[in-house]
Amino acid sequence: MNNHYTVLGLYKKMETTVNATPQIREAFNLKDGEIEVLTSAAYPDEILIEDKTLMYQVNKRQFLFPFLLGIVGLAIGILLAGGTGWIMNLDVGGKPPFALPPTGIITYEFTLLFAVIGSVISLLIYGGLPNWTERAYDPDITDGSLGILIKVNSNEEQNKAADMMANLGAYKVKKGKNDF
Amino acid sequence: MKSFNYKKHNDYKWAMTVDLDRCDGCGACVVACQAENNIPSLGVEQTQEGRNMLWLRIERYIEGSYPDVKVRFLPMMCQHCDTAPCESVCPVYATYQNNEGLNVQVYNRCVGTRFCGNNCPYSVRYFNWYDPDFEGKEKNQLNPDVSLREKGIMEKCTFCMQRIRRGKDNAADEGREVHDGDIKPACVQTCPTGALEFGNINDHHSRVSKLAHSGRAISLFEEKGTHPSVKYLKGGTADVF
Amino acid sequence: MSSNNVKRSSDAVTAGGHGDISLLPELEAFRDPKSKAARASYDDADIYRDEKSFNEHTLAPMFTTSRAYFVFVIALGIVIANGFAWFVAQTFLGMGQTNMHEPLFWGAYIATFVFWVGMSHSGTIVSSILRLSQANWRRPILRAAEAMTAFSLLVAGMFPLVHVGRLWRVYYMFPLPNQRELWPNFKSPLMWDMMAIGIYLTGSMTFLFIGLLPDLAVARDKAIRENNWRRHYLSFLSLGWRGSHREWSVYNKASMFLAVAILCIAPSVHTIVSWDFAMTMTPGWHTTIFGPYFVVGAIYSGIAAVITLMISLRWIFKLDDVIRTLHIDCLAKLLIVIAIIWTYFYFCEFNVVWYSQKPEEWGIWEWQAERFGSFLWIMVGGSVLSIFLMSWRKIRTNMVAMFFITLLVNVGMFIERYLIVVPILSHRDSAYMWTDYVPSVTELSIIVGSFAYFVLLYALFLKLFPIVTMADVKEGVIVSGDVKLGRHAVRMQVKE
Amino acid sequence: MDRRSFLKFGALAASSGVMGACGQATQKVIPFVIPPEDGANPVDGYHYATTCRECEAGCGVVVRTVNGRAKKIEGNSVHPISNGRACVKAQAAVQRVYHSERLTDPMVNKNGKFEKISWNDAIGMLVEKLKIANGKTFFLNNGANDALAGVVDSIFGEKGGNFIASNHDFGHESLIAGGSSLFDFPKIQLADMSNADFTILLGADMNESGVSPVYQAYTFGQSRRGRPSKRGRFVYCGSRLSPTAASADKWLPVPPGQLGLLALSIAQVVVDTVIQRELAPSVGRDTLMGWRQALNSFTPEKTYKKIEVKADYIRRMAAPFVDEAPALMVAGDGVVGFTNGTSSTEAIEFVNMLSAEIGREKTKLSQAKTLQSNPTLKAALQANFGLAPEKQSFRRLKILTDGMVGNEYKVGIISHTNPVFDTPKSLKFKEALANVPFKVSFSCFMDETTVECNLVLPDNHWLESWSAQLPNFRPGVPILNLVQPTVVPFLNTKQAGDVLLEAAAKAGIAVPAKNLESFIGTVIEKNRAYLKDVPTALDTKESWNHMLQSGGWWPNYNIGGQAETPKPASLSAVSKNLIIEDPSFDGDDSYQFYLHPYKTAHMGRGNGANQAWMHEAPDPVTTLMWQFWIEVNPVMASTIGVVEGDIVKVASPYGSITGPVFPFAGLRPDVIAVPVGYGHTKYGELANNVGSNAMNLLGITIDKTSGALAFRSQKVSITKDKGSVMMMRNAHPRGEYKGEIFQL
Repeated sequence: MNNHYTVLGLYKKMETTVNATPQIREAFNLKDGEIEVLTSAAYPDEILIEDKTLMYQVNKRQFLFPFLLGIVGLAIGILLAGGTGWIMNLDVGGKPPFALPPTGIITYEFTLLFAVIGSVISLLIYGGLPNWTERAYDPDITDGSLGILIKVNSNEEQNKAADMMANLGAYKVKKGKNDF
Repeated sequence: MKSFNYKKHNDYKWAMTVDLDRCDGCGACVVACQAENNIPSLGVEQTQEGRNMLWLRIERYIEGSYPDVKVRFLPMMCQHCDTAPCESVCPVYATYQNNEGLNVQVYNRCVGTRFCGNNCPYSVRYFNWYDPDFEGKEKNQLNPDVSLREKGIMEKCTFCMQRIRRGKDNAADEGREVHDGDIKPACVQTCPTGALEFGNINDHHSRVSKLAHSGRAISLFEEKGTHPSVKYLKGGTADVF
Repeated sequence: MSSNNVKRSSDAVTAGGHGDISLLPELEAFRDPKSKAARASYDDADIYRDEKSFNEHTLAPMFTTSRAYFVFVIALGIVIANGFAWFVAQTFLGMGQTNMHEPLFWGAYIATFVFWVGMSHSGTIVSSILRLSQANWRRPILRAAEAMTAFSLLVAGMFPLVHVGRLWRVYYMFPLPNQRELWPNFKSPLMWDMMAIGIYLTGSMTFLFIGLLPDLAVARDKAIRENNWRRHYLSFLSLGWRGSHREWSVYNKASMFLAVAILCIAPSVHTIVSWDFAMTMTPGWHTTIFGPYFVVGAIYSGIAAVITLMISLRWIFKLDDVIRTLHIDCLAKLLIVIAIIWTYFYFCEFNVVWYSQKPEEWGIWEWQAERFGSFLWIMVGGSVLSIFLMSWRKIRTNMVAMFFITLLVNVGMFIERYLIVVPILSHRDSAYMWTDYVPSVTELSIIVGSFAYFVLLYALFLKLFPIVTMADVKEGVIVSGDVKLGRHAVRMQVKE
Repeated sequence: MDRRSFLKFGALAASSGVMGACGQATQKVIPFVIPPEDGANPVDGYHYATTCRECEAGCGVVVRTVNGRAKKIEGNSVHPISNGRACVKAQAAVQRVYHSERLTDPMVNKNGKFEKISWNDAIGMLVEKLKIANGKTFFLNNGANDALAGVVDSIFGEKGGNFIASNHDFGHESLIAGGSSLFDFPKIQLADMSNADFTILLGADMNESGVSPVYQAYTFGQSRRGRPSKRGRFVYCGSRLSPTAASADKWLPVPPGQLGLLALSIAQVVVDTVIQRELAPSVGRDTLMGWRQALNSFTPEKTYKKIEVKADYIRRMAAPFVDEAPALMVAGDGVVGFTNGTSSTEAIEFVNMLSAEIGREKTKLSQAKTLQSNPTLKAALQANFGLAPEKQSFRRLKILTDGMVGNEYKVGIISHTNPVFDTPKSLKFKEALANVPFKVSFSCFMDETTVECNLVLPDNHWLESWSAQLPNFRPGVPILNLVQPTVVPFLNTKQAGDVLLEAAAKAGIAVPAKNLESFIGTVIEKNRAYLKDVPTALDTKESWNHMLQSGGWWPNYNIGGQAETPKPASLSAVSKNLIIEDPSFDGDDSYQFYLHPYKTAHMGRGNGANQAWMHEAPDPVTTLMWQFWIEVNPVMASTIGVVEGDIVKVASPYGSITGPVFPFAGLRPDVIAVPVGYGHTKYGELANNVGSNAMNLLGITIDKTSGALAFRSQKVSITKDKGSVMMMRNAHPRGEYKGEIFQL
């Protein structure tokens, strides 16, 4: 695996950041996924950075997991409530072995359970979480700073990028290696 | 009767009739039941709490006031409903309908949610609030045919299932069907006035079948649609005066 | 090395952004005093300081612990230990330690169970509805409400275990593949109930956790900076959250979806709890209204509990500037609506029975009125009174009044649950078996213990996790701004 | 793990979870809840026929024993008395065998402390005392006519100052005396209601505390619904609505002691109608006219003041005796509990006899099936097993007590009876007993009387004993009940009869046999010729076994046969004595209420008080459990100012009792009903200190004709006392009025 170098520039104003990102992106020809904006709060999509991959692929695929697992839950619900009742044909209160209402209830619950699990899984997978390794980061971000994090391939590019970020208003620039 | 006819046809369907006109409330059946089924005595403290463990109890109702007062007795035991409300609510299949029309309680499976007791309109299900207390010599009396129930599980009248099994075994040994009157639960066996009858209601010649199809037969809480196996024979209204 | 760009942007009048004059009142309070004096010339440092001090302030309840807190926790621990001791005794001696008896098989335990399940409906429902409807005032209170959901469900889930006769056989109810030749009966409402509560607990725990994620990162950073012991679990639980735009985007989508899912689960849960009763043929329980009635009742008691809790938090942790009267006011308005619906349902239930006068059903009301008359009045009167009182803004914004009103509502709702379980079971079809019931010391101790348990869980949560939804507050700051409309600058919010 | 493999794994886990659990469900899961049909049943054990000795009704029972332990008692279906049924006492008898408080060893009383001794020492002591006593011995039993009584009779007899008495149910003497004026055999009249269309129960609480509850309940059931298309109707007259009264169609609250008058009033109407319609020619017109003359003063209008039953009602009650006979009148405790008990019983038997005469004419008899009577055999058996009726009256118990006070006895033998507890305190039996230097008690349990004795000899329970018993059955019909040990005694106990025979032999007294078993065998062998149904081909041993198998011997059924015919001489005798004096009551005007002590089916006279089942089974009428109560009419209760559970004090000149009040609508306002058998002090854990003993209130009022204790002749006062208790009811106080929910 190739080594890569990271630069994290911290900004204090949204405008500065928004101004800086396209310039940096252009300068180093960064693809989606090679530049991140770190913030302490959720900004509406596409406000800070244009990320087509995220918009048109990830956010769409994200719902695949809840959907698929929902179907799995549906099947499990039917099997559990209906199927086992059918196999275990004990007469209880004159209820039929495959009783629709109870099966419906259990199926509903299981579908939702699996959908919930699916959405968490998709959050983890597409959000790249969990990742407990040492990564380029600065605690200032949670205190309100905005960070622009980029991934470049060489040391020279890294230095260049750091200078550029400082020029574009970063009050702090951090350099790192293999910690995107 | 049933909306789903998935049950196979059975030779036996056990039923009981209670002749309210004959019952004099003497309580012999109550004690016979306790003796046969290893039902523990709860003692004073538990009775004070309002508990009791009478699989068969004689309900007593008062009508009117002095001097035109009437006291009625109503022996109440598990009605062994065809569509028993208690069965479907059990989360662990601890109670179910067997193929002879009995509402069976499986002690081993019971976890003690007591839901069945809440759904029994006849309130004939009983709970073991404590472990049964059979001390020392009293153990000698315990019926080996009937298991003891530990604390935390529900129990109720079984129609003396052990006697039904023995009756069927004996009949099978002799290579015949069970005759009417072969099998008598302890209460039916002992009833001095003959108010209780037991038998196979599928056999149209059995006494219980005839009584159950007589004009006097009623089911308790018929409107609830539980289809009990116990039929009550209405008391006559006497025109003495 | 500030560039032209920076200058240019500060001149621009745009909606949103940290850098603009318009800050939500949430953050206004945390301005540096110096900069407050020189309001006209904000610079970057000021904004930085604002959010930092906001973080400091809202994390203060978590990171600073007074002696009183320990005393309080120990006191709670004693109450819980007392309840637990009675519970152990009950398990070993038998359910006879309670005062339940035939045919009153369910008693105060189940009433409390329903109460706690009801409480759990506040948090997630309120939070998902508000999240989905993007109500701006929701932001600071979500966490407190969601945590309440999770903990009251944990407490509620304890009660079936306390209630069953054979605790050591309770795994018979789980659909686990086994060699014991056992399988649960899914036709039983209890199974539905168990499934629903289990799933709701999973769901609301997930919801709580996902909601926590960004704030965990904030707390983590603070803990690491201060070398606080909390950094260990916080770094683990925050899953390496960096706040990248991709994380935020995926996170927002996922939490929206979760909000929808939870909103689907929550009403079904309390409906199913109501079906534990309504599926039986016991008169008084066997009614179709029970499903919605329980759900509304749950939300009713839940919102009231949220308000009680908010006011307590405000007082105890001096969070007046985060949880403001605005929030209590808004919640109270919601509470009025729910209270009216609940009262309406209650009236429906009563009126139907009263008019038909079916003896087995009307008998229960008479029985209730005779034996639990004062309870009935506290319940109904409390509800009507609270609607009446809360119609005044003065009362809605009076924290003391609201504290007691919402407490009264929840006392009433506890009574309601008790009256659903006890009078009906003590007045069964078979009149011979009518009975009376008063909870025993065991039952009361365990129930009191459960309240202490809830408070303890909450108290521990406060010290381990951020209680204010900081990320949401910050988001609110971002997406809103003043727009000049004629002579006034009006605060607007961007909605997606 | 990538996404695809995760999904795969998830699906696999889920499906295997479902399938693994219930793949072979029908084979595996269901067997767990449905026991296999061919599974082994536990052993059935052995079934022995014997006779229940819990009371003296003599019901044949079958005992199921498994591994040498008695498990269950059931009615013997071939026995003419039990007809395969059993009462609550019989059902609970097993609990007495395996009672944790049963006496295990012989004990000697050393200054109030009981010390265990060996049987040898115990019998030695008894022998020594019997030698010293030399004829100054008394024997007291519970009124049983059994082999033990026979043995005692033949050992001690009435020679040299020996005295035999019995402490049996109060009032039976009057039933015997009343019946004996009509029949040859002085035995309690037992009504067979099987075929009766109309029955008037006069204070007859036959189904719970009658002479033979099982038999009478059986005939009650037969009358009610045992016959196709006919329903027997019942009217109960008496002060209290007992369970029997509750199962009757109508309850008429008649003042205490006036039931005989009611019978005569009905008789007057019946005789009048008979003469008008010229029925019953077999009696003879002269006799009829004589009766009419004698009954002239008992027209319904004249008796109304005393019996408080409308003339109209009397006429309607009389009508079935003429029109629809068989009709029947049954006397019970409510009749014999008063000083006019004997004459009232006579009046009742007179009406029955009259009804039988009319019925005979219409070929309708009150008895459906009868046993063939054999007076000779009956007399022979009576001579050997049992005491002469004259030895069994309360008057005799009084004489015994007086004798004890007069130091007439050196040795007292008390067998299975507890007079210290269940006779009126004013008899002062306990104090009298202290004058006897040496007392022996044969008992299974420690009780108030046994505690007073010097030597306690634990008896076998009847399930472990040999005996033969003559039941209280219809006059002239011999029934010999055999009691055989169904289980081997598991405690260090010995049978009372054997011990007495051994001791008497050692003391040099002539004994009829070596032990009880051989005594019974000898008597049966002597009367072998009469025992027609035992095949003659059988030898002694075989016939003995034959009888043991069926539980005894009784004559064949004679289906549809004749009822016992009263002697014509008796009829005229009755006609001359148709006078019923007013009952006299004990207690002056300050005592305003009539005390109505009654036996419940469960407690009996107090024997049941140490049995958990007896306490646990709710009392039929009050549904109270584990508790004593005092019944008061609700109107009276509110007058006194008490509600259910309040403690009241009931006082008589002889003593007072306290207990919680139970307002009961089925009670006359001037009557206070108290169950007997409560208030034990030394009868074990369950019995002690439960309630108060109604016997504390009773004075000694005796029916002069029969010598019976008029146990309902006491007047008492009632006052509110301090405090109240929780009533352990089975029925809810409000729910019990909601019986209409069942739409019966």
